[in-house]
Amino acid sequence: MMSPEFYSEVGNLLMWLLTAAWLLPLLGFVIEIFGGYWSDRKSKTPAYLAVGCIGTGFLLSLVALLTWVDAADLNLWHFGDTESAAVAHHEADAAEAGHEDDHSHSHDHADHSNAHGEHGDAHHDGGHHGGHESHANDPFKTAFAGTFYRLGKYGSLDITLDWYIDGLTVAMFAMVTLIATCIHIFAIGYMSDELTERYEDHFVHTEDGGHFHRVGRFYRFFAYLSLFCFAMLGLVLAGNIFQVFIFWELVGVCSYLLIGFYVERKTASTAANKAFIMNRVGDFGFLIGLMILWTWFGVFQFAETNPETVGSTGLFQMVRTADGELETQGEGREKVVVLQAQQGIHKDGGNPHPTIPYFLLVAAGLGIFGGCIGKSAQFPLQTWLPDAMEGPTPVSALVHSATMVAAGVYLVGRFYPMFTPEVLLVIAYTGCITLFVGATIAVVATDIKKVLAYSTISQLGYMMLALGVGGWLAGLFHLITHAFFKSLMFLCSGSVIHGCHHEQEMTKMGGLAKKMPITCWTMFVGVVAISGLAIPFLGIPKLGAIAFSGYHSKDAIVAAGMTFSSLNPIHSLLFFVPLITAGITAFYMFRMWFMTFFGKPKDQHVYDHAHESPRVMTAPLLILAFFAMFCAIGGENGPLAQLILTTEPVHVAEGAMEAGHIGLNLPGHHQIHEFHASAGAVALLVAFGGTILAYLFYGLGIVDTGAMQKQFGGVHEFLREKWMFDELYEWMWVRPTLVVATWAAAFDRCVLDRFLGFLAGMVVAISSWDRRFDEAVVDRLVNAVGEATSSVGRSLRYVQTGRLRQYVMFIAVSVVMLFFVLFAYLPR
Amino acid sequence: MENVGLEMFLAVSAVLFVCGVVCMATKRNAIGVLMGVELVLNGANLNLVAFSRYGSLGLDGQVMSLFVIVLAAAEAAAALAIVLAFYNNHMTVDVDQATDLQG
Amino acid sequence: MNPFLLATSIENWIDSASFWPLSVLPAAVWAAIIHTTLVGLFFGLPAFVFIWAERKVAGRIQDRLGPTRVGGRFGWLQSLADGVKLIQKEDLAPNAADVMLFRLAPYIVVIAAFSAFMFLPFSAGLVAVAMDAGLFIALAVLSLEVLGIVLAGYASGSKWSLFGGMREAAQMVSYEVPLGITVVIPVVVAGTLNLGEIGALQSGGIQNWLIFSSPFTFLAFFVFFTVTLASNKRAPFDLAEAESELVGGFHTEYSGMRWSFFFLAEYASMFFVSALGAILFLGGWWTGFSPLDNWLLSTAQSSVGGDYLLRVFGMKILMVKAAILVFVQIWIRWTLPRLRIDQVMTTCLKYLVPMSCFLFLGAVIWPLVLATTIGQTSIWSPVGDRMPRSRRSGEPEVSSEVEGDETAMNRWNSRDSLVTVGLSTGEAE
Amino acid sequence: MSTVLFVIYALAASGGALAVVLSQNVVRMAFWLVISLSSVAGLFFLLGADFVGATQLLIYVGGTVVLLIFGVMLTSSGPYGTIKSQPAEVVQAGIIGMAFLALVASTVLSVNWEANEVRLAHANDHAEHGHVHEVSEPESEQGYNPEESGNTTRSLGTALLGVRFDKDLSLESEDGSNHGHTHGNHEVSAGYLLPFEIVSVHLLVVLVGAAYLARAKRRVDVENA
Repeated sequence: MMSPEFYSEVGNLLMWLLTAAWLLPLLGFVIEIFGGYWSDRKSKTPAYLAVGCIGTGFLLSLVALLTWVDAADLNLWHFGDTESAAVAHHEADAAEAGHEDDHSHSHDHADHSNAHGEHGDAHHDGGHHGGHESHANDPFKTAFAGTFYRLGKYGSLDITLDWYIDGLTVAMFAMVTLIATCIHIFAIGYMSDELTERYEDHFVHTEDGGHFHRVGRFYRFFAYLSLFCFAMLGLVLAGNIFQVFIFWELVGVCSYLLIGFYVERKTASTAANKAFIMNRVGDFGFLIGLMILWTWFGVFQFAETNPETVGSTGLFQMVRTADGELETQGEGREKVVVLQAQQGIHKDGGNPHPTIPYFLLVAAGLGIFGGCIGKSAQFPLQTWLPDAMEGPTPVSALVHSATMVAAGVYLVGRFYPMFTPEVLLVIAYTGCITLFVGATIAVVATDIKKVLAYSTISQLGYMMLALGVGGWLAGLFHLITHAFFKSLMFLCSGSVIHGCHHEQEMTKMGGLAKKMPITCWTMFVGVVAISGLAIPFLGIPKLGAIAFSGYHSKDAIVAAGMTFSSLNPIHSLLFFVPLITAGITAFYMFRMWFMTFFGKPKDQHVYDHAHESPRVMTAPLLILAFFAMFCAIGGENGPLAQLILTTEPVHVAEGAMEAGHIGLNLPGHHQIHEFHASAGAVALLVAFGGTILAYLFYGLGIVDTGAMQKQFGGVHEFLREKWMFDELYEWMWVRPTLVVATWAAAFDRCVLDRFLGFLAGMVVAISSWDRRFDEAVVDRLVNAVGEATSSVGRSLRYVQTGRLRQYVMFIAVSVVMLFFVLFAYLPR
Repeated sequence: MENVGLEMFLAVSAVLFVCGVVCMATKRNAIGVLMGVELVLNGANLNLVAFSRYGSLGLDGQVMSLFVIVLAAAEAAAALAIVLAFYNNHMTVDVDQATDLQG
Repeated sequence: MNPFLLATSIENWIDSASFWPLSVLPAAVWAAIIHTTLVGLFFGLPAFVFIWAERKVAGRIQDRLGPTRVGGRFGWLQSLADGVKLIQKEDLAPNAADVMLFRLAPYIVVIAAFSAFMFLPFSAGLVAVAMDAGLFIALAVLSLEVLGIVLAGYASGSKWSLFGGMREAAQMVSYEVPLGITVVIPVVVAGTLNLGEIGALQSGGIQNWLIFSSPFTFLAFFVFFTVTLASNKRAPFDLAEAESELVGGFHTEYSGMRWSFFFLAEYASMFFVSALGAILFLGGWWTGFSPLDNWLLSTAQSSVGGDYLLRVFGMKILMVKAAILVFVQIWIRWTLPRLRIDQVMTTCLKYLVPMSCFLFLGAVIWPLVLATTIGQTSIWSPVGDRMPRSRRSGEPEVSSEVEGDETAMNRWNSRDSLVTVGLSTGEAE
Repeated sequence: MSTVLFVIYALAASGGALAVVLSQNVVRMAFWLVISLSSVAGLFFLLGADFVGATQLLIYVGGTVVLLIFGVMLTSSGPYGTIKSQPAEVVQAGIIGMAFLALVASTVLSVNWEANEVRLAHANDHAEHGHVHEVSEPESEQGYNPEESGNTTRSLGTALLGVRFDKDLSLESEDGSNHGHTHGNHEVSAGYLLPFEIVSVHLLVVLVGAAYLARAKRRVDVENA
C-alpha cells in the first residue's frame, strides 16, 4: 500500500492528465461541429484541430503512462529467465499461505474490512522482493480511483461520475490515443475528396442516371471522430459500470454516425441501423446486469483504492475477499455469495452480512457479457460488423477494429472479478465459436475490407476465449497488439482502396506491390503479426523469440487454451479450435496479401490507375507498422505485458480448482507457464502451415482456386453467405415481427380506430348540447353583467371630469371631510 | 433653538403643504401645478427632517427626505417633458384644455 | 449649535474672546460689522484686481498696452474708476421689463457668487463655515447664480436677453453634470467632502497633490477646468452674453451698478472656482515643497504662532495658485474664439460627460488595481502618513487604544476610522 | 439667535409659498418658489440636516427650478402670458385651503408630541424585549445626535451604502464591556443600499423617458409639403 499523501498526489496528477486527454477531443468536437457550419468547406482546419486535440491527448497519455509506471515502482524490463518467474510465483504463494494462517483467527466477518487493510500492509512488507507477482496479489496497489461529480443519490444508492486509473487504463489510453492520432492523420489524406463544395457520390444514382451530388462533409467526419475519441477515452477512464454504460452507448452512437457517414447510400444507412439495433440487443443484457448490480449492491464503482478508505465500497471488493475468492454459503439454489464490504442492500435473516444469490451473480455476469457480445461482435451478434465496413476506411480502422469493438473485451477484462466460472465458460465458448466462424468466412471473402472485418471478428473471439479460459493477460495483451496490427492493416487497405479509386474487390487487384511498395510492406508486417509467425528455434536472450507482436499474444492465448483443456479434458475443443483457426488465420491473411499485391493484375484499368498514397497517409502506416512489430517486445515478460499484468485480478494468478457450480478448473500463471513452450511451438507450426498453403494457392498459383470453389461448391456457398446468419435472423426475427406488426395494424384499424371514432362522435354530440347551453344561459348572463357594468360606467363618467384641478379639490375636500367624520365618531 | 419646538416646524410645513394643494387646485398653468406639487413635497420633507431632529426617527428621516428630493427632481423632469409634449400638440399649457380623455 | 450660520462664528468669537468686556448684543453688532467689512473687502478686492488684470492681459495678448492712466503707470486704479463711473450711472429699467424681477436678479447673482466663499477654506482652519458637506454646499450655492442670470434674461423683456437667459439655463443644467462628476473624483480619492480635510491631506510634497494621485485625477483636473470655464460663462463658452450675436445677452438691458454686479459676481466666481480647483487638485494651501510643508505643519502643531503662520502663509499660497488659474482663464478668453451653442452642448454632452464618467470610474478602480498589484493604494507613499485626521470641534476623540498602531492609518482606511469613531462615540456615552 | 433665524426662514418659506399661490405670472411664481424652497433649505440647516439642506439647494433650487423656468420660456406663448383662473374657483380653493390649514394646524398643535414619543419608546422597548433604547430618556437624549448636529454627511453616506453607524454600532457599544462583538441581540440593519440603487435606476429610467417624451418631433405639415 502506498501512503495516502503519495496516493492523492499521484492520483490527482494522473486524473488531471487523463481527464485533459479525455476532454480535449470533446472540445475539438464542439468547435468542429459548430465552427464547421460557418467555415469554408475546403478548409482542412477541422482536421488539424482534431489531430491537435487527439495528439495532445496522446502526449498527455504518454506522460500519464510514464508517471504511472514511475509511481507503481514497476520494473518493466523484467527479463529474467523463465525459472525465476516461476520461483517468484511459488514464493508469493507461500507468503500468501503464511498470511492466511496469521489472520485465520481474527478473520471473522465483523471486521473484515479491517482485516483487509492489515492484509494489504503485510503484503507491502514482502512485496518488493517478490517481483510483479506481489503487485498482482496486492489488488489495488497501483490503482487510483476517485469521483468527478455526484449525479444523484437515492437513499443508499449513489450515481457518480468516477475515474479509475490503473495499468490497463493507462495502457489503453496510450494505445487509443496513439492509434487515433495516426488514423486522424491518415484520414486527412483519405477524406480529402470531401474537401469540396460539390462532392460526387459514385455509389448513389439519381433518377436521371447521374450521380448524387452534395457538399463535402470533411469537418463533420473529423467532428465525429473527435466525439468518438472522447467517448472511447471516457469509457476507458470510467470508474463505475454505469458510467461505462453511458460511454458504451456514446461510442455506439458515434459508430452509428460514422457507419452511416455516406448516409445517401442505402447500404450505408442500413448498415448503420443494423449495427445500432444489434448493439441494442446486447445492451439489453447489459441493462439487466446493471439492474441486478444496482438492486443487490447499490453501488456501481469498480473499487475503492484510496489507502485510507480502501475496501469501504466498490463492486470488486464486495464480491471478492482479499485473496480474490468468492465467499459462498449454502448449496444448490440456496447458494449465496457473502458480500465483503457490508455495503450491499439485501441481508438474509440469519446472516449478518449482505449477500447476493449466486445465480443472480451469474445472471449479472451473463448480462454484462451480453453487452460485450453486441459491442465486440461475438456470436450470435457478429453480423453487424462486416456491414459496418460501409463506413470510410479510417472509421473501420479506428472504430470497428482497434478500439470500439475491443471495448467489449476491455469490459470483460475490467469486470473480471465479477464473473463466476460459469460465466467464464460461456465467454470461452462464445469466443471459440466466433473465432471459428469469423475465420472461415474470411477465407472466402473477396472484399478486402470484409476479409479484415471477419478477421477482426475472429481475433475478438480469440480474446474472449482467452479471457474465458482464465488467460486474462493473454486476452488483454492480444487486445492491445491486435489494435496496432489490425488498424495498420485497415489503413493499408484504405491506402489500397484510395490508390485504386475506391475499388475494394480483391478479384480486381493484383500486382500492386510495384505500384505501392510502402503499403505492400507495411501490410506485410501486419499480416505476419496477425498470423503469429516467428523465426523458430532462435531467440534473443532477454527478448524472447524473434517475432512480431501478434506472435506473443496469440502464443499466450493458445497456451492458456492448452492449459485449460488439459485441466478440463471435456473442454478440449477450446484448445483445438483456436489452434486450427490460427492456421486458417495465417491462410486467409496471406491469401489477401498475395491476391492484392502479387500475381498478375486482374483488372488492367485498376492497375493502371493505381498509385501510392501521399505521404500523409503512408506516414501513419510506418508508425503503426513499427508498433505492430515491436509493441509486444519481450512477450509476456516484456513491458507491455508487465504493465497490463499489474491490473490482473488477484485470483487469476493462482487459478482455481473445481471452481463454481460446474467444477471448472481455471489455470493459474504457473500452470499456463508450463504449457507455454509447447503451445508456442504448436501454434507456430500451424501458422506456418497456413502460410505455406496460402503461398501455394495464391502466391505460386499451383492450385486453381476456381476449381477448388467448384469442388467444394456447397461449403463455399455456405461460407459466402456467412453461415446464413442473416437469413436465419431474417426468418427467426424479422419475418415474425412483420407478421405480428401486420396483425397489430389490422387490430388498430378494425377495433381501436372504430372505438376512437365512436368516442369522437360522442364528444361532438356533447359539445353541441354544450353550445346550446352556452348560448342560452352563459352568454346571456355574461351579456347582462356587461350591460350592467357599462350602464354604471356611463352614469359614472360624469364624475370623472378629466380636470386635474378638480381632482385636487376633490382630494382636499375629501381629506377634510374624512377627518371631520373621524373626529366626530372616533372615541377619544 | 431653545424656544422653537417641533410644532413650529410642523406648522410651517402645514402652511407649505396647504399652499401647494391650493396652488395645484387653482393654477391652470401646468407648470404652476407642478410648482404646487413641489411645495407639497417640501412640506412633507420638512416634516420628515423635523421628526428626525425631534423625534425618534433618527437618520431615517433625513434619508427619506433625500429620496423625496431626488425623486421630486425626477418627477419634475418627467412632468416637464410631458408638458412640453402637451404644448407641442395643443400649443398651450392650460391643464383645463387637457380634455382628450374626458369621459 | 449649528456651525453653518453666521451666528456660530459670532458666538464662537464671543466665547474665545471672553476677556473682552462686552455684553452679548454689542458684541454681536461689532462682530457683524467686522464680518461685513471683511467680506466686502474680500469680495471687492479680487474682483477689482481681476477686472484690471483682464484688461491688461487682453491688452498684452492683443499687442496693446491696456489701461495705463488711472493710478499710475500700470493703470492700477482702473477698476476703481470704472466702479465710480458705474455707480454714477442712472438705474434704468425698460418699460417691457418685469420690474421686480429685473431689479432683484443682480442681487441673486451677487449673493450666490459671494455666499460660496463662506465654505472656501483659505488655509488650514481659515474657513468661515467648516462642515463635512462643505464642497457640496459650495457647489449648490454657486449653482444659484444661474437662477439670477435666467431671471435677468427673462425679466428684461428683450428677446436678446431672453435668448441669453435660455442659453445660460441650458448650458448650466448641462455643465453641472460633468462639474459634479469631476469634483467628486478628488472627493473619492480623499474620502471626504470637507474641503478643509481635502486641503490638509495634500501636504508634504508635490506628489501628494491630488492631481498627481493617479492618471485619472490628472486628466480630471483639465476636464474640471474646462467645465468651470463654461459654468462661469467664460470664453469660449460665453454664449449667454455673446456680444456679436445677442448684443449683450442677458445683461443687454442693464446699466450702472446692477450691470456691474453681474461682473463682480463673474470675477468672484472665477476666483472661487479657481481656488476650488487649487484646493481639490493643486495641493490647496501647501507649497508642494515637502521640507517647507512639513516645517509649517510641525510648527503649526507645536505653537499658536505657528498655527497663525500656517494660516497666513497658506492663504497667500492659495491666492497665488488661484490667481494663476484665473490668469489662465483670462488667457483662454482672449485666445480662443467663441463656440456655437450647439457646439457648446455637444462638447458637454458628447465629450465631457463621458470623459468625466470614465475618469471617475478610473479613479475609483485605480487604488484597487494598485492595491492588488503593488500592495498599496497609491503610487506614492500612503497619504495618511502625513497627517492625522483633522480634529473638528464636535467630533469625539478617537480613543487611543483603538487608534494605537494605526497612526499610519492612511486615507484609504478612513472607512475604518469611521468605525472607530462610531465605536468611541458609543463609549463616550 | 436661532429663534430669530427660524422666524425669518419660516416667514420666508410661508410667505414665498403664499406668493406662489397668489402671483399670476409663472416666472414670478418660480421666483417665489425659489425663495420658499431656499428658506426651507435654511430650516433644514437649522434642524441640523446640513446635507439634506445642501441637496435641497442644489437639486431643487439649482436644478428643478431652472428646469421649470426653462419650461416656462419654451412654452409661454407671449411675454408674461398668464392663464387666469375663474374667481369663483379661487374663492372655493381658498376656503377649502383655509379649512385644510386649520385642520392640519389644529392637529399639529393639539397633539402632545413628547408624550407620544415616550409612549413610542416604551412600545419599542417592549417590542425589542426590553432592549434599552436611547429614546427612553426623553429629557437627556432626543433625536439624532443633537450635540454634533450639522455634520451628517458621513452618516448619511454610510447609511446609503448600507452601514448604519448611528444605529448598529452605538447600540452595540451601549451594551457595555463587550463592544464590537455582540451581534446576537439585534441584527445589523441593511441601511439604504437597496433603495439607493432602486432610486438610481429609477432616475435613469425617468431621464430616458423624459428625453424620449420631450425630443423634438418634426411636425409633418401636409399642406405645406
